[in-house]
Amino acid sequence: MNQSQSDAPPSVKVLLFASLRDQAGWSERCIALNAPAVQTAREIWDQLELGDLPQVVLVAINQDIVSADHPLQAGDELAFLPPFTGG
Amino acid sequence: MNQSQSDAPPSVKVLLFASLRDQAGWSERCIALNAPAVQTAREIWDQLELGDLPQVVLVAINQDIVSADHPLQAGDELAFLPPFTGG
Amino acid sequence: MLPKPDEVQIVIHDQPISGVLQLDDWLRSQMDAATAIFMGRVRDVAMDGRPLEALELSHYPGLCERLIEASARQLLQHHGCRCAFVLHRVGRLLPGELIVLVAVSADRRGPAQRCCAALLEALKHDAPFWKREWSNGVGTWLSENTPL
Amino acid sequence: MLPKPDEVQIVIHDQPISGVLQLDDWLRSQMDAATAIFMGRVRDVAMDGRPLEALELSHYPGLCERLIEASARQLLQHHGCRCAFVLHRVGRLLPGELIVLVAVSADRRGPAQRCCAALLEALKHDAPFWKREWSNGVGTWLSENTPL
Repeated sequence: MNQSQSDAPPSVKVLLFASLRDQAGWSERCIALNAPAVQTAREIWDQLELGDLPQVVLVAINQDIVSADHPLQAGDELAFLPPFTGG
Repeated sequence: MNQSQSDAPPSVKVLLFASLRDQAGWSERCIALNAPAVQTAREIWDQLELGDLPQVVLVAINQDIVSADHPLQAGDELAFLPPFTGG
Repeated sequence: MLPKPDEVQIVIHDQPISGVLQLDDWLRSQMDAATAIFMGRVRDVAMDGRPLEALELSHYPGLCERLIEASARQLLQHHGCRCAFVLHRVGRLLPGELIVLVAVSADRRGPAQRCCAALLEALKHDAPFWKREWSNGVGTWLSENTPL
Repeated sequence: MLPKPDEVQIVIHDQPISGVLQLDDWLRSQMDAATAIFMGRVRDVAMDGRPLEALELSHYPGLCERLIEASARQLLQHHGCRCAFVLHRVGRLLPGELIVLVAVSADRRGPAQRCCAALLEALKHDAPFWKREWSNGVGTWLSENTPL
């Protein structure tokens, strides 16, 4: 998924869900990476200007639950997930 | 259900179920009471010549589970029930 | 608060039945948030491991329904549940056929699940049903239930 | 022994559904002796006690199914069960509508009941679903599940 060879600027797709979506006013956004520096999920969150990343919010990269300090690659799908309330 | 005022000889209806039915070769029988003496369920069982009343066999009189030493009245329905294996 | 009379429904059925339509009807008769259900079907092996041809189920009509109803009411009250549905087969059953369906509804999932499990045990231990296994044309009355 | 791939079936559905026909199909797809089922429906009151107009359910497609499948396989193996079926609604649900159906089959009733209860908890706590309650035209995201 590393697109650094392509013409498009390196970026990640950010997904918000449920209350985070309402808070931000959007559900999906393309966020540019500051290549060549490696950025973490938490650093991307901080760019969103939604306050501190709540401890209860889970992070998924490419549909795997990971730590908020997981590094991102261009083309990744990064999702921020409020506490689950299904079932 | 006391029929002592009627012309029929005083009796009880005895029901057997499951393995007891196979052992005896019958499922329902009318058994005369030796009136005026009061007889218990156990005493009726002993008349059936099926051996000692097994401890695991339950006794029901008129569709109530009772002790084997419960006295009978003419017209009662007396049932002997092997251990339950439903569900 | 004691359950009202129509909150326990008991059906003893002598023909093959999937149970699903009856379950659907019962579910539509109430609106509780949580429903726990158990369905038991005939195995294809006997207790001793031989292939099972059929399972014969008999019961004591009248007393059977009364004892199930008493157990269900007591358990609904004990667990704080609302409605119970019991469907039990009698007669000659083939492997794969439904033997028993127990459903319990409540406002919360925990009580519904615990009451459903307890009512199933009551059906196995406190209701006058008897099973006979048929293998190679020979019938054997079971002396006890399968373990939990 | 790990369950084979077709032993876990997951359906995320966005329209009203009683779940009973889907349950029937799934039951016919296997012949296990014991099946424990749980069905959850929308309450008519919100968490704060007000009348509930609707319950909105959203999920993270893809990750949601993958996490449910992983939980189901792990729990089937842990409890010694055979097959699992999960049906979960998303979208706008009215009071009384089915939210979730969980079914687990096994050779014995105890494992089926325990695994079904555990899989329901996994759905509530480990799968990316979110509920929003609507009362008087105002939507409120739930911050936690109903207690057991």
